[in-house]
Amino acid sequence: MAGQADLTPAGSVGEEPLAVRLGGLCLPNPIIAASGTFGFGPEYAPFVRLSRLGAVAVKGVSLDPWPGNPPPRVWETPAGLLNSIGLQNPGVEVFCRDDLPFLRQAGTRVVVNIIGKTVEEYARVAERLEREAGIDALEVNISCPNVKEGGIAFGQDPEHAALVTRAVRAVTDRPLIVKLSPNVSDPVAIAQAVAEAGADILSAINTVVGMAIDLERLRPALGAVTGGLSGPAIKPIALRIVYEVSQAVGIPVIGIGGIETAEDVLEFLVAGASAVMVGTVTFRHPRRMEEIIEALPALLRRHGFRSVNEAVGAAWPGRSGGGR
Amino acid sequence: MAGQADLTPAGSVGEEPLAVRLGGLCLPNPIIAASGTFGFGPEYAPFVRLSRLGAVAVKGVSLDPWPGNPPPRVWETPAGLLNSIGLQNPGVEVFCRDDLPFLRQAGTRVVVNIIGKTVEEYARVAERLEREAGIDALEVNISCPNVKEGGIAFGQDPEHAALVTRAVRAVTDRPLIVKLSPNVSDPVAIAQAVAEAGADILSAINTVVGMAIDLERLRPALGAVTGGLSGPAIKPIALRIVYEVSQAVGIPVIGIGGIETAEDVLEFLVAGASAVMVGTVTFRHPRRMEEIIEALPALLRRHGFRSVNEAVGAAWPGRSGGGR
Amino acid sequence: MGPKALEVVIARRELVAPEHVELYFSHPALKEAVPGQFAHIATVGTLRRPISFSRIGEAGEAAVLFRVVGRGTAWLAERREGEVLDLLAPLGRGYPPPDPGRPWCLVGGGVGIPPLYAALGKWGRGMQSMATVILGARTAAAVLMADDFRALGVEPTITTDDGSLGERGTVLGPLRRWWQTHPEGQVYACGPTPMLAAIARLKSPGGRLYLGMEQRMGCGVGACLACVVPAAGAAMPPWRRVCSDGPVFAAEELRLD
Amino acid sequence: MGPKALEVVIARRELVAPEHVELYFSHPALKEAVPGQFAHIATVGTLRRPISFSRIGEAGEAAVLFRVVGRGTAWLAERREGEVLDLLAPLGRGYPPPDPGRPWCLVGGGVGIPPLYAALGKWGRGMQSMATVILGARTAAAVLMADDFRALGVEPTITTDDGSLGERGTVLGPLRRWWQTHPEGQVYACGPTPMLAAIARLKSPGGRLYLGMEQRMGCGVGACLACVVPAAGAAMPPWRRVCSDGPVFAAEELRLD
Ligand SMILES: Cc1cc2nc3c(=O)[nH]c(=O)nc-3n(C[C@H](O)[C@H](O)[C@H](O)COP(=O)(O)OP(=O)(O)OC[C@H]3O[C@@H](n4cnc5c(N)ncnc54)[C@H](O)[C@@H]3O)c2cc1C
Ligand SMILES: Cc1cc2nc3c(=O)[nH]c(=O)nc-3n(C[C@H](O)[C@H](O)[C@H](O)COP(=O)(O)OP(=O)(O)OC[C@H]3O[C@@H](n4cnc5c(N)ncnc54)[C@H](O)[C@@H]3O)c2cc1C
Ligand SMILES: Cc1cc2nc3c(=O)[nH]c(=O)nc-3n(C[C@H](O)[C@H](O)[C@H](O)COP(=O)(O)O)c2cc1C
Ligand SMILES: Cc1cc2nc3c(=O)[nH]c(=O)nc-3n(C[C@H](O)[C@H](O)[C@H](O)COP(=O)(O)O)c2cc1C
Ligand code: FES
Ligand code: FES
Repeated sequence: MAGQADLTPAGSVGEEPLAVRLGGLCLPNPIIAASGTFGFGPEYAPFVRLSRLGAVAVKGVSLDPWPGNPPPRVWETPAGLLNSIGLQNPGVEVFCRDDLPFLRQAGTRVVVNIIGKTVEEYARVAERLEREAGIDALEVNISCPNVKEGGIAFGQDPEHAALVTRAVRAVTDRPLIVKLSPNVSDPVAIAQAVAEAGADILSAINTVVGMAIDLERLRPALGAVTGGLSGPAIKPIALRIVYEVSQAVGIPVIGIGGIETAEDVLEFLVAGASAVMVGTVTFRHPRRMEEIIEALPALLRRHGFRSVNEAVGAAWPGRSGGGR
Repeated sequence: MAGQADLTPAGSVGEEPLAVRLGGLCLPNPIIAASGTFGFGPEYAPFVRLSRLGAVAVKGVSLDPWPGNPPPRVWETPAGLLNSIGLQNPGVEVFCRDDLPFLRQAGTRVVVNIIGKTVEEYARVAERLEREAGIDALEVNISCPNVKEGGIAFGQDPEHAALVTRAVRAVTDRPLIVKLSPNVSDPVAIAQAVAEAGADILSAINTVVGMAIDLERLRPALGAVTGGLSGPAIKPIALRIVYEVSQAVGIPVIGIGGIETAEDVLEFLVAGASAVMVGTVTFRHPRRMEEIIEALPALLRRHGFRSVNEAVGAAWPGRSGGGR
Repeated sequence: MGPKALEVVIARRELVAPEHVELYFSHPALKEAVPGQFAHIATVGTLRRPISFSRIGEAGEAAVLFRVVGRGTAWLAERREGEVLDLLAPLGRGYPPPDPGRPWCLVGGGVGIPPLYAALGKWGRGMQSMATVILGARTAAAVLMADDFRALGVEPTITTDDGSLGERGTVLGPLRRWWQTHPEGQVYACGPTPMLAAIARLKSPGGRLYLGMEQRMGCGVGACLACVVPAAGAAMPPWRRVCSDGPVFAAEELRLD
Repeated sequence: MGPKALEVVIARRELVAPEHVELYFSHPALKEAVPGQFAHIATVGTLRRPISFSRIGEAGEAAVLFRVVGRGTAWLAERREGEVLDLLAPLGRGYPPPDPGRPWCLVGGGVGIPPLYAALGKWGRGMQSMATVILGARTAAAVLMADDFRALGVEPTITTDDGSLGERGTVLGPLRRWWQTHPEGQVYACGPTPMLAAIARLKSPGGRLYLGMEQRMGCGVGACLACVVPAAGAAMPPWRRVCSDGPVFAAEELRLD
């Protein structure tokens, strides 16, 4: 609970009930568009007021362009979605030239999600972004395969995860988020390694590895065979990781996974998240993030909380369970 | 694919399209009631003809009685169920005295699921069961915490999993199933270790660790805080593990996780399962296993398969994708 | 005959109080249902919902009366006459037939009231003296089935937390007084667990007390061990299953603290 | 104006063929919809379903015509007049307005036919000569909108796989003949991807060919990169998005093997 004090900016209570401060990252509200589900910003602009969102996390950006996987790249599952986009992106240079300018003037907070296949690649993407204004935080996606070490994902091993974190930390003073993979035996060990290596904030969780069968073709449904499971199906998995990790580390945690309603957000907050990211539900309900932001103040009050900050970790052992 | 030859008993095709042979375990059909969801047999007897099922896997049995966890022990989640029963059971002695006699005369195949907190406990449960007739296979649940090694589950580490498997193998010649946990970084490594240690069959998957928040009480919903997620929500996770493990090991795999329909069963078969276990859906639809058994022959035919055995692994790379 | 998977047609639907609906149906398999037993009803979601019988007739007529608290009961409250319900029923162990010679008191809170009404309906006429009925609720509008009890010839004693009907307070006041005058009496209670625990603490040594318990359920038939409540004594495992050992327990069977 | 989140009321519902339903509605935001654009429709499940406009009127009247293939379209087929649909629309890049001086041929297979009807409805009258329409289907009952085309003054050439109506075979036969006599012609095609690939192989060098593509979609608005098809040339990443770069592409933009 060491991190708890950090999360409560003096005087914020009652004035800005939705405002949150995650280490050095200050947001008007805790609702962040999740990486990969919100493009680079303009795609959803016809439907969503970007300035209303707590922040926008862009699609993962790598040093060179990545092709991603062959289609089909999505498949519906019970209360969920499998995707195998494969981190397609045009590379950091094109991102800075074509996409950042729009984001800079959109009036929102910008989180750039970065990816790489070697430790050096991650660092070089971060380095390149240092030259750009209008970026509020970096989010390091450690679910990428480490090509130098036989392809095991960086996020599946505490040491690899720490290596990436240290390398990015060395080149940036921006708030540094590291995004945890759920596909591990011990998420807390990864979280602790990454926090020690200099992460300011954790986000959890990325998608859960899964697959589907297309019975029409009697083949794996996705072009890439396996994919990442998201949506309400994974909410219990995400809540458990947020609950355990947030108690084990002294830094704020952003909760992600299957959030569809303001109630879901409150569940993540009381489990220990200081903010949340919202992904898959946007595909069906582009305005849902704004609706959640609108509903949250009354919901907090109904449960006896005067602010988001008060709710954070209210379900932890030893906490009173809220203001009631 | 080495195991594939094993799975096709000569002459079975066309005669008994649903019959399967998993190593030494012969079943009239591939539908097995999953451990923990079907009690010790008599509970569902008013609703289900036990003799129609491929087999019944009983609730996990330990050396001494286990108390299990404080209630609440179940919680609904989107397309899923969290449970924290905590392996409550009366111990192997009471099981043999009170429960086995019913199962022996029920006309079904009996799989006894065994649990322990040390390697020795697993072995001693298996040893005790050697003295009893009417048991068709043992299923070793390696999701239990290893109390001697700081509580990490046996199933989360290849060496621990192999130790348990070897210890049980040493005391029984019965078909030996080892049930894999999905809560690991590398399920294939566990599967290979267990197969090498003498397992005849693998079953996959056990539940996925998760939790829920009760917003009324602002507390973890389950008495034990975390629990195991089952039901359709985890089907994509299970399919991926079955697909990868069945190709990596030379022994048959029983698929488990979110099966609700005959189509779900076929998905697991073509992904590489040689049989399946059906759990959570029974709570809502006690007759569903029988309905699946009734629907399966026509479904197999519609997809061009003359038998269950022909469908096994049809979606693997290099396979034709079935008889069409 | 035992429990069965049943499809029943809703013969009647009644809004009995705000947020409280009673659905009537009948099926020959329900002829032998015992008050205190329940139906495990398929609604929405992964699990069925357990609801006690509020009425049990001799020809298999039955009803369930429930409060809308979440998704499942909301769905159930929208069902209309002629629609089909999918039940597992009758499940569990109901109340034992009362000893006709002993004074009998039925104490119910909220949606714990309906199974007690079923008990009085089935056994009331066979008793040597009229039963005492004590009904508690948060507020007047939530007092259930008072007129049904009256139709059986009993004027219920009513308590409400807010004093909007009957005595202000809980059922504990009237029950304490009853037990003082009927120390050998038999009490059938049903309601929220804290209320039942408090009732158990009041029990007179010579009396009998049967409690209708609630717990979150999985299977409803005794297979999954979800629905446990703490057992009295040194039993190991130290639990009883509400769905199949109960829902009705003699107070001595449980640890209620 | 661009795409919007719309709630539209179903004004009319028609079963146009076995398993094929057309739903009519209108909304001012649809005034500017272009044939080939689509609506992303909330049904059941995690994702919306993309369906092309089958009709586009000048005052925002529109329709979608779809085949029931799974859960989402089954749900949609059960909607009735007066019910509300939740759309994101109009989405994507539709067909370009045809060159009025060039011969024009519309080639559709199955549920690829409706957007071509919308195209003829919008641009047919402005052409210097009557368009040629070639409609393919598995069997007679699945030939869609033939009478609608006739009402616009065009007698469609029909092919069926089983020969139950028109020429036996696929649209490729009539199209090959058309292109031989109209080598500079412009062809608007829509249908299953293998059919479109075959059509692209027939293309005469001097002609123009626009293809309405399908792919499994996530967002429908260009954000998720789910809906890609292979791009021609050396583009990196080597894909185009069906939802926002398409669904209509000039044949030269794609790699169709
Ligand atoms: C033996 C028994 C008899 C009951 N009889 C009645 C009755 O006659 N009338 C009545 O109104 N209610 C009764 N209940 C309570 C009733 O089961 C719940 O109100 C109902 O399950 C709520 O479902 P929901 O989907 O609306 O609520 P949700 O909160 O959305 O349900 C989520 C899950 O929790 C379970 N749950 C929620 N509340 C309870 C509860 N109090 N007890 C057990 N499980 C719960 C649900 O079954 C479901 O699995 C009884 C419960 C038990 C155990
Ligand atoms: C741009 C575009 C325009 C389309 N226009 C029409 C039309 O005018 N009329 C018509 O009948 N159909 C059209 N389709 C196909 C239509 O989208 C699918 O038939 C529909 O999504 C099937 O949904 P379902 O839930 O019934 O099927 P299910 O198979 O249960 O759907 C499961 C998932 O797969 C997706 N899916 C299934 N088939 C297709 C497909 N062929 N293309 C894309 N996604 C698919 C669904 O959207 C859903 O996400 C179009 C598709 C695209 C991409
Ligand atoms: C289509 C899709 C693409 C995604 N791409 C990325 C990505 O590029 N980088 C990343 O860190 N996470 C990515 N994610 C994961 C999401 O950011 C999020 O962690 C996950 O979807 C769980 O949240 P949800 O259930 O709200 O969708 C992607 C998810 C989806 C569905
Ligand atoms: C209530 C409950 C109790 C369970 N108990 C056991 C158990 O004792 N031993 C075991 O190996 N698996 C146990 N499981 C796991 C199931 O056997 C099965 O692996 C899992 O539920 C996934 O299948 P399903 O989605 O069909 O339920 C239990 C599952 C549930 C829901
Ligand atoms: S609900 Fe399964 S044992 Fe009671
Ligand atoms: S469907 Fe998301 S980019 Fe096309």
